[in-house]
Amino acid sequence: MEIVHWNGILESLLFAAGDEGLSLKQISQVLEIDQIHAVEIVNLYKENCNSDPNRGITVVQFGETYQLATKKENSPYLKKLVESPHTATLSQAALETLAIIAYKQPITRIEVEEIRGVKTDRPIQTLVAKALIKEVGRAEGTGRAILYGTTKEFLDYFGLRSLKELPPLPERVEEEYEQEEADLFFEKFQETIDS
Amino acid sequence: MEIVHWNGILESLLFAAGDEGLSLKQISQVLEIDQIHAVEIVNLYKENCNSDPNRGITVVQFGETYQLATKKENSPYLKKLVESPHTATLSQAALETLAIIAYKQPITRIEVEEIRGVKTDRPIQTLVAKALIKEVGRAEGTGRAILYGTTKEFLDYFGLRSLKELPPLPERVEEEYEQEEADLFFEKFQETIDS
Amino acid sequence: MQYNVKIDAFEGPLDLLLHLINSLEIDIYDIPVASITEQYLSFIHTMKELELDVASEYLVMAATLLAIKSKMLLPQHDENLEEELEFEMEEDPRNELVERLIEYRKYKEAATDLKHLEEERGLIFTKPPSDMSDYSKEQTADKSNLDVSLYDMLGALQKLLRRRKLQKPLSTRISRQEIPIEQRMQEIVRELKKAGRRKKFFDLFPIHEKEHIVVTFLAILELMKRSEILVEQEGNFADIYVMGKE
Repeated sequence: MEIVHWNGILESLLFAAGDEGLSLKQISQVLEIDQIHAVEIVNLYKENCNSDPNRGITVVQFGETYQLATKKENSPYLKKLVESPHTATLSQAALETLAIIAYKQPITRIEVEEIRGVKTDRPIQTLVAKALIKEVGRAEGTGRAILYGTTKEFLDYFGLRSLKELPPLPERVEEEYEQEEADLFFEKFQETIDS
Repeated sequence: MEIVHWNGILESLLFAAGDEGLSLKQISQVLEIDQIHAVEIVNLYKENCNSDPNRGITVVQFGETYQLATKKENSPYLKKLVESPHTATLSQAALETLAIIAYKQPITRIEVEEIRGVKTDRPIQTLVAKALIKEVGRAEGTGRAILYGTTKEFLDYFGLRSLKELPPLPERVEEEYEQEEADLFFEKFQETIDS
Repeated sequence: MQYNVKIDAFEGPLDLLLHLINSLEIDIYDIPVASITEQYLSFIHTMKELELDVASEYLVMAATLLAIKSKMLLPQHDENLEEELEFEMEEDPRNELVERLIEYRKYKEAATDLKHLEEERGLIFTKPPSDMSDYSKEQTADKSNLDVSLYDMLGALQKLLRRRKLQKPLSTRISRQEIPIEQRMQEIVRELKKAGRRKKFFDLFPIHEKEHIVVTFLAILELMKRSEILVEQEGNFADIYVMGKE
């Protein structure tokens, strides 16, 4: 019975970890079992996924980490999804990228990727193609990476007169956040004085 | 046999779409079936997931899109693994403002302020920045004040399929209140007896 | 009565009134205006004594309460036999306030419901969309069918901000949480040596994490106290420089 239970938990964990995947060590730590046992559970889960045509995902292993991925045989459908007319509107990846560039311009692709935590070549290509962003300069230093910024079309498209009309970011309006920081500061400060 | 097949494909599609989710229309387009059939497949897949303790994920519907998500009961394990962002919760002021807008939309800021009895610029700014509310039009008459309503993100944020799923407003407050008072009375009474 | 509650514990005068009504176990439909006004005023007074900036809304409500209170006193001058009739005919001066309180309370409760939904939703985890760029061909430069609004963009940003980070392995996480000030002080001294003893103040904060910023700042204060560093600023608003001692 217990193995059944673990299988489900393993699936939750791998799912939430997404493309980052999980190491055997992480799995064994969270499940509080030894690594040998963890390997068994992962393998059992993998077998279940592979043998069941009802399942569209399975476990793949890259180096030290395990992660979930769609089964290869379903890739024609994924292709269809990507090409379906609906996706002519901007994908979430593109929207996220656009938001980051709008608020943090000028910014390099690498910096956008640091914020998003994933590769961003494709969304940037899309946004340039749709004329929502453009190259606005080059970063200093080696490499001289391209700096991106928004275009006039971007303003037109979203009905903004200037970038100043962008709604403020949550951090800017959230007073509590600052309060929290102040509290933390005083707490630490008190500790220092007391010690 | 075909249903089994579709189940797996649906899983692949939902997995790849992630928190962007898929609409019924997209699912039916990619699978080349009508929407009624698509609903059946989604529901079957959901049932399979929910009834199988071997599974750690299931389908949820936020707004008009379906997406995969981990099962609630596994949250203790997930919390060991992934960190929730500290910006997570809304302040009381923001929640009150949002409640008024959710139930009375479209509504102007002034009308919200009349109900709350306090200035509400900041909570509204916060909610717009968090994409939980948006401008849905302008009030007639002089000033043409902005009318606010809730967004798709609002449904996702609170895990709702539609606005109809909002808990009913406590209309018959009197009865409830009296009940509460009666409870309180008995509580006090009990305390007196017990002591 | 002693109140040890702060003004920011309340969402405004209506919230404060509801609090008083609840804690005094008063029937909301039959508010003893005189005593509630007294309570309310003494509360406002306490806040003033604490030199808290009492929002004007609270003062407006105080005036409203006083007005209702004086209206309530008026019918008492009437003849006894007419009293009952008077009461039926004249509207209770408290009505408008009671209606506002009940309306507000409705949404205050709805806010609590939303809070629960928010918590429930926090129990389930989703994943970001997979990278499907391998499946798609070049995007066409077509703007005509672009159908997104500013709010879609903000929504996407919110999802990004909400996206949960995978935690470092549990064992190293614990050690990561506490940065000893002593250690940060040594690091700063070393950094200053490396930089030729002079560095911009803001450059001493390489990691933009609350914890790290606070500890760094405290470390700088401590180093100043021990005269191990000097801090200099040429004029108002000019850059602050931190220098190490020889």
